[in-house]
Amino acid sequence: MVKVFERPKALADVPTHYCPGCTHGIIHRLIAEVIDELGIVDKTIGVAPVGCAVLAYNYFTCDMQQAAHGRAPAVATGIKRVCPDSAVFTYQGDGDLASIGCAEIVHAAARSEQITTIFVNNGIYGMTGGQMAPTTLPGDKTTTSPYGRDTSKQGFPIRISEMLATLDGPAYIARVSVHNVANIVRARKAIKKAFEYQLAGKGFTLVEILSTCPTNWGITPIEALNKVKSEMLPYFPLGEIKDIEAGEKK
Amino acid sequence: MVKVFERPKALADVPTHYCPGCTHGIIHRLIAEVIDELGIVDKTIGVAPVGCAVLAYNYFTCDMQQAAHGRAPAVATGIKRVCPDSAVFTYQGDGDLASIGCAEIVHAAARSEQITTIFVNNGIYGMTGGQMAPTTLPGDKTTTSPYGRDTSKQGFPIRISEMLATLDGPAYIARVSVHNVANIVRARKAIKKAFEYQLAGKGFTLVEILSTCPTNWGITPIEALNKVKSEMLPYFPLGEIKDIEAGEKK
Amino acid sequence: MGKVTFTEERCKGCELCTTVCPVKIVVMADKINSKGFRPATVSDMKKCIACAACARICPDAVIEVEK
Amino acid sequence: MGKVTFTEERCKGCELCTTVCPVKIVVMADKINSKGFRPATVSDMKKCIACAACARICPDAVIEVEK
Amino acid sequence: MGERILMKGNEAIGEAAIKAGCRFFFGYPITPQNELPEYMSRRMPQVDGTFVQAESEIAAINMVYGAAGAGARAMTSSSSPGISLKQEGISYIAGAELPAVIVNIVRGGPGLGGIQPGQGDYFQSVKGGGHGDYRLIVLAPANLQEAVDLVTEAFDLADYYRNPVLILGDGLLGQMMEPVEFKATKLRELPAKEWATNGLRNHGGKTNIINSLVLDPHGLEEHNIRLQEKYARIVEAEQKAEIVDCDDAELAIVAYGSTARIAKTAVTQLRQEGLKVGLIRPISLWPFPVKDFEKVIPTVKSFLTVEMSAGQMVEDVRLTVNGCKPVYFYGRMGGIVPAPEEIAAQVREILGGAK
Amino acid sequence: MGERILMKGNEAIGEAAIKAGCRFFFGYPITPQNELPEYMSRRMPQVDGTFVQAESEIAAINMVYGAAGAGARAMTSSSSPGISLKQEGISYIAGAELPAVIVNIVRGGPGLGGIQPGQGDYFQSVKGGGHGDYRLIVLAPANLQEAVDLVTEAFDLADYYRNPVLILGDGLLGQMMEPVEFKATKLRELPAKEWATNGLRNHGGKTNIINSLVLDPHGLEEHNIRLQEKYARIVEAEQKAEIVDCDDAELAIVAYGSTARIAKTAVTQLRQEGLKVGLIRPISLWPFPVKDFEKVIPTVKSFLTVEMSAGQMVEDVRLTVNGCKPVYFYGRMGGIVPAPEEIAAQVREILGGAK
Amino acid sequence: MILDVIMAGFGGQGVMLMGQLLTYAGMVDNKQVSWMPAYGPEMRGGTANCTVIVSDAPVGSPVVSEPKAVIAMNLPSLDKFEPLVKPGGVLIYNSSLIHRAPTRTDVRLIAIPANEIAAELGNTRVANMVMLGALLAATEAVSTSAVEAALKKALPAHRQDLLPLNLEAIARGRELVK
Amino acid sequence: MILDVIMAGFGGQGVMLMGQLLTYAGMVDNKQVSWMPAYGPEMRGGTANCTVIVSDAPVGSPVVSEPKAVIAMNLPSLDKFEPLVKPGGVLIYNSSLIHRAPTRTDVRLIAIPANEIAAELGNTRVANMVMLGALLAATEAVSTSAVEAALKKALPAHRQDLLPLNLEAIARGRELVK
Ligand SMILES: Cc1ncc(C[n+]2csc(CCOP(=O)(O)OP(=O)(O)O)c2C)c(N)n1
Ligand SMILES: Cc1ncc(C[n+]2csc(CCOP(=O)(O)OP(=O)(O)O)c2C)c(N)n1
Ligand code: SF4
Ligand code: SF4
Ligand code: SF4
Ligand code: SF4
Ligand code: SF4
Ligand code: SF4
Ligand SMILES: [Mg+2]
Ligand SMILES: [Mg+2]
Repeated sequence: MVKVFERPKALADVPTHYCPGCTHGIIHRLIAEVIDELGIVDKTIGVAPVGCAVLAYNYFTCDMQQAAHGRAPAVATGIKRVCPDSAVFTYQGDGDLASIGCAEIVHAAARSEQITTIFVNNGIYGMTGGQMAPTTLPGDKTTTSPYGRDTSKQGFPIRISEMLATLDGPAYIARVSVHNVANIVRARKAIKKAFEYQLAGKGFTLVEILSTCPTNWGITPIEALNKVKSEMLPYFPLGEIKDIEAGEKK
Repeated sequence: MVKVFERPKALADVPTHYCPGCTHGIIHRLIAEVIDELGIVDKTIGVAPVGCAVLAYNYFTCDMQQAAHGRAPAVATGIKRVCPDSAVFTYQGDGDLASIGCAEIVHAAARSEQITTIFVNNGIYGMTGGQMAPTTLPGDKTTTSPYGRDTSKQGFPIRISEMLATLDGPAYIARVSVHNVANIVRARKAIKKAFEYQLAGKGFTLVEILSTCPTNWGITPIEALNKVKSEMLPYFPLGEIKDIEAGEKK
Repeated sequence: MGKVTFTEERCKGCELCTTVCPVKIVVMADKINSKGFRPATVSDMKKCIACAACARICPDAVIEVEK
Repeated sequence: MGKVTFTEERCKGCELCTTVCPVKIVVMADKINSKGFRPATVSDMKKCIACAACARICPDAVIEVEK
Repeated sequence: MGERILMKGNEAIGEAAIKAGCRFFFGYPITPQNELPEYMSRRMPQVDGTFVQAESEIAAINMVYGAAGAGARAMTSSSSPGISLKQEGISYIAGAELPAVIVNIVRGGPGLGGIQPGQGDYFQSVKGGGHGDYRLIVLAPANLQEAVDLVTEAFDLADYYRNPVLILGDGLLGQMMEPVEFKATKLRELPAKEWATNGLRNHGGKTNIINSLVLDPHGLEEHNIRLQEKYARIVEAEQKAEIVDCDDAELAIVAYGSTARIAKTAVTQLRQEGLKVGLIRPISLWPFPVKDFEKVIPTVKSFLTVEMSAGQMVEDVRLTVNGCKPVYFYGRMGGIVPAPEEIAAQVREILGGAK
Repeated sequence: MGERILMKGNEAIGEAAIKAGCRFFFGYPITPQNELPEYMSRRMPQVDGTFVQAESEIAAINMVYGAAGAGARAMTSSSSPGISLKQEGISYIAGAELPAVIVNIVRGGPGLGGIQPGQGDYFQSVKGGGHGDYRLIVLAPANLQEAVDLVTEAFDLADYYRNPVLILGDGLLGQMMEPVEFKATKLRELPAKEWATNGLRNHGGKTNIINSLVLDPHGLEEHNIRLQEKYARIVEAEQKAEIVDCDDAELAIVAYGSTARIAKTAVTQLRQEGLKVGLIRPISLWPFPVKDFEKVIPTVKSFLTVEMSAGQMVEDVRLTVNGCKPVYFYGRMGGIVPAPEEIAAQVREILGGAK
Repeated sequence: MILDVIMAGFGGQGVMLMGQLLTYAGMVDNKQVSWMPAYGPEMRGGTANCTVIVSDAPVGSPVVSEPKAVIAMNLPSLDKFEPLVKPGGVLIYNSSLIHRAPTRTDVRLIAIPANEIAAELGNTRVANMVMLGALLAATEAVSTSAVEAALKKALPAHRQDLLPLNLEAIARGRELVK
Repeated sequence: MILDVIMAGFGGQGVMLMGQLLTYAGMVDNKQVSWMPAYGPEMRGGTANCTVIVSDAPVGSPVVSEPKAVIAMNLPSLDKFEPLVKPGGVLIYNSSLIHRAPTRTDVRLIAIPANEIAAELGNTRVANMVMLGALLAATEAVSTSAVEAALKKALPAHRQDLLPLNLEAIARGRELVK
């Protein structure tokens, strides 16, 4: 018998602390698969955020740094400038990247920093117990939008990928999802392309991944995948939003 | 004889510290003219940035706050939430708004904070003596891009107006210029529209104004206006970039 | 014919794998693992077509697939 | 016929006003004000059409225009 | 009011702020203070107040600057790393002399550290984590009732002196539940906010300016001298401490906040053993309660400072005792809360050694 | 090397860093340190180094974290408000034990303050403006030659102890020109950076992790204990001070940085008048040069601390003198640089009063 | 000190609420009380616990290292907290879910088949109340009327009909200890 | 102390460079030297000034409140710095641009028509060198050869042809004082 599917080597052989059914786990595995496939584990340096993925430094077998909340792109800039031949990636949640770290991601993108950002958009602050994120959908209840996100006081969700795509710096920006197997396969392709572009020195790359937080959404993992499909997708359309090899797409 | 043109009342009757020919002065006057015309000096609160316009609090006759570098939109948020019936504006340079204050402006826009931002884009850090700004044109020499801005290391200029226009929050975003009289008149109209939208509660408004820095550009004021026209306009196209009353334009 | 192996102790019982099997053989077991979760298992291995859908959606890399 | 008045002490001699006058009567004076700048002035007021272009471009609100 | 309500610390602080008339809260999530912004997000809309989840702690403190400058009672809260981010803003608020209340529910540091209770931010709070010569009034409640009372007091002090006030709590205080009572207190006449930038129409047409920039060094020195004079008035008038059983004490434990309530248990145990031990509990960390120390220094033979840190407040104790008596230190770090027994053991060792 | 070159302070610091092997500079403009990033933007490309103008001081310090974590000699600089913004990042760097050099060219505060020289950031520098129990090694040069020498030393100390080092200058030091000489010095064997995250291929395949999070409080306490042990080693080994004319001194002026060079002129003047006055100039502000003080405390009768602040280092002087001798203070603020005559006058008054 | 107790169990077993009820009851009885949760980022999915103190004197530390009583709703909780009970104290464990016997000999051991009794009462969610009943019987820390008052307060307006069920559960727990 | 001097003028008059030259010359002469600019956000358009110290002993404060010498290149500078000159010191002012006489009687006053002399030499930009020459003659702070060395160093490679002109200007300044 041959192995059709096995745990990637770049994923450390330890259990994770993620809640049951949390798609952070899928995304971790996809990154590890890409690192394995490209054979770059010995020259990859990952940057863990502050967020549920803060312990990501325990889950990848490449070198890792843990960054201050929102500052992963700056930390990655420091690393990449020192190690220009490495593959440097940041792994960031929507609170981390779109809220407190907004300036850092915009400027890493504008500088066309040669890094890959994996942006895990689950529309909530998972780690701190379910507060509103910049990407929380209008009307959604969270612990800091207890009456539902009121856009007149609490603003509108930010579409980070579209926003960054207005810049000249990024080489590749895609929004993908992991709510079913077909999309997981597509997500993996996007991550791979992002790493390949980085290795080819094409510029800044970012893959936004729609993800779940069953715990703080207060629903089951299966229901959570359905919510991604039925509620998040309409607001956050999937696709390659910028690809310098292909011109702008939508 | 009748007065065809006189110093607006909202502009304090004091000399400014701006260099000869610096268009910060024109922009100040336009804001004051709009405040006069709308008759709102007694309910306007302005926020001065850190930048050459730091002393703006001395130049307007309305109430003023001086904000930490880049944080004017947050300060304005605080003011506006306390005084919802007032007209609150921030006056910010490109270093202040597009660099250190990038998160604050994105989020004020996303929240659709009911304020008006006057964004003075002169492509340089005027106050600190001519360092590179996020809007410095590729190839331009500044004291921190002494060999000319190298986009491969120092990134690409950010088009703030286009970037913010991807958000659902803003009601009005326009880019204008003050390099000649016709454009000065247009700039005034845009500022007025922004204030009117704010007063009508339509949402966040921003007017980006291309401006000069003869001192740090190292050219005469007249040459500086020409540089705006010939070099900045191609990179920063003028127009109403977002107007919720009219749909998106370009 | 395929063969799937579960690292049962790592399973968190999220049930996602049960939703994607084209031949509907991934089910929840009738036991609790040492972490207190009800792990997933395969009801009828012979039917497995080794498509790896279950493995791909598992957030905890619990599943290995052979053919 | 228009009339333009310069608050001469506020003029910084930037010369911007001299570039916009449709009748080309705004010129730099042959003196230095107390701030050390050469102020602008009007060479032939009779020609002024009170268009206020000079006033509009002046960064220092030096110019008032009457008609 | 008058009723005792069982509340979580973070929520009790929030409710106390609302009772004190605070209608503007700007915050950002961070453990272990999350229940405070969460509570405000529920309560503020009910009282016509404003809750804004800012994009960051920096934005939050600058929103407080704007709101306080416009004349409102405004507040923000965070925990250690988030408070570090606010340092520039705090220095601005102090420089511009704005009244505001800041809550720090301290966790273990440095860096990302941990999320269990800590007291490692004492230096940052009382010496100035930000730049320049400024002072925060720093109040450290030891239980929830005191937290509630001090929040009220904090808003009054802030308005009275036009100075930011920091409530220094910790994860223990933030997370625990205790009964509290919301009392209506009024200690001072507060000046009208004639300086507020809320539009000329609201203050007689004179332009108001909120600012901390003074380019002329002589002007800036004068501004600083005025600030220092104000700080001297605060030092004179606002020292607060609790002294327990110090009259005949051979040794006084010095502790603040959660550590102090544990130390109190230790004192009770030690007294039962017949050891003459007292407690000095600074309530105002700045101004440091020097006057209270002066009362006990003549009679107490030694001091043991206990902190959940490597030793920070102990410096102020040493400065106050100024070499007259030995000052010992016992600290736990990383989120470890010392047990009463541990503290008692330290005391026994010192007293044993002293005999 | 060996040649004396006339340079501006900010530029001399930059060149010294480059000579020390620093190839990564991340900065953001702010007066009065602008010439430092500007110099780096010119020089780094010439030496195959990297200059990045970060989007903010926060980004800059976090770039330093990343670069230092990857094993490079990295540096950032700013002035007071910008340094306040870096406090979270500094706490992280200290917590993750990364070697890095940070330069603060202090100006007048608080808030936006002014841009003339100040020393109001002493507390922030030595007590920890960030959260948690951590320490920076803080070095305060009094002239440009010393600035150059201390920058070299700073990089070595940082690497040796895996600890951030802060160079505390001020606008005077940053803006003035003096001749400097770049000497090749090598005081210590430095350990290899086996912990650097520069890719497994560069360090034998074991995963390296740069981190300051320890969720288990016992683990975090252990981490803190290790840090404190390191700090104790630094306190033991790295105190630096200059003592001038203290042998027979009735009064010793205590001053650091620019103020110390002015105080030195005052000492010369006073000695000419026949007054027995000396100077203690702390060079390492943390660790505070307690050992040097101990040498003079037995004989010197009183101390006068002079600072461009409302009185910050004077607390460490008091802690060191511990009540044995009177400690006086004289300070100017807002960017005013005290003149030697002013300082001399203070001394005369004290000595007159003492007689 | 009248009582300090650690209550522990799975996330959904209602240990936090049980603790708050006891705390509130103590308050009704005019005692000094405190409730302290164990908090952490890993609380989800894992076990939850809280510490309650009911006392005559002001509460010192709201966390205790040697509680007089422990309620263990599941095995991990028993494993973790059994060693901590103060000698002479009481350890109450949920024998419906815990199939190993505690090994301590210096404390009072009380096995309560809480889930089964709750199921008998028709609602497995009141297992925590059964345990609380046992604790009340074993320690007499607070009065019955205070618990009733606390329960009334804790139940939202539209759930007041659950009051009898909860009181019944507490009573059943009590009985098993007498 | 050999000399402390404040040099002041309009932005374009080269006072900063003049100060640096003197400083460099002092260094060549193996003196202790320092140069300190007045810096501020308003420097543009306004006046510029710097303080130079040449000394035998290490330089204390690089800023001085009572300089031994002042060079005033324009009227605002004279207005600002005339009062500061130390009694017995020297005040050198540019009589080409300054048409009022200084009022101090306790210092040596030297009027230098710097712009006119520079114009005579064919380049108004060397007015600063004329003033420097006057200062050197009045104070003898540094040697002529040191100034020459400093000038060589200061002029960029493609401007070394300006050396004679600058030396000439200095010489003319010197002459006016002798
Ligand atoms: C400076 C700072 N502010 C706030 C926090 C608290 N904090 C930790 S994680 C987090 C947000 C996590 O949300 P997100 O980035 O969306 O990640 P998720 O957990 O949802 O994956 C916050 C605010 C912190 N650690 N540091
Ligand atoms: C936190 C902080 N960082 C840096 C500075 C220094 N600083 C003052 S103004 C300025 C930039 C000014 O540029 P811009 O915003 O473009 O305004 P301009 O002067 O060009 O109008 C900077 C970096 C500061 N005062 N505070
Ligand atoms: S809290 Fe949400 S995002 Fe975090 S691990 Fe749990 S499910 Fe995932
Ligand atoms: S420095 Fe530039 S932006 Fe600033 S006032 Fe002068 S010309 Fe204007
Ligand atoms: S590999 Fe495919 S067929 Fe086999 S169990 Fe998994 S999902 Fe079902
Ligand atoms: S998807 Fe994985 S973790 Fe979830 S039930 Fe299936 S095997 Fe278990
Ligand atoms: S008003 Fe018009 S015509 Fe008259 S001087 Fe000005 S620009 Fe010329
Ligand atoms: S535009 Fe104004 S400041 Fe400029 S020269 Fe004309 S009048 Fe003077
Ligand atoms: Mg999230
Ligand atoms: Mg600018």
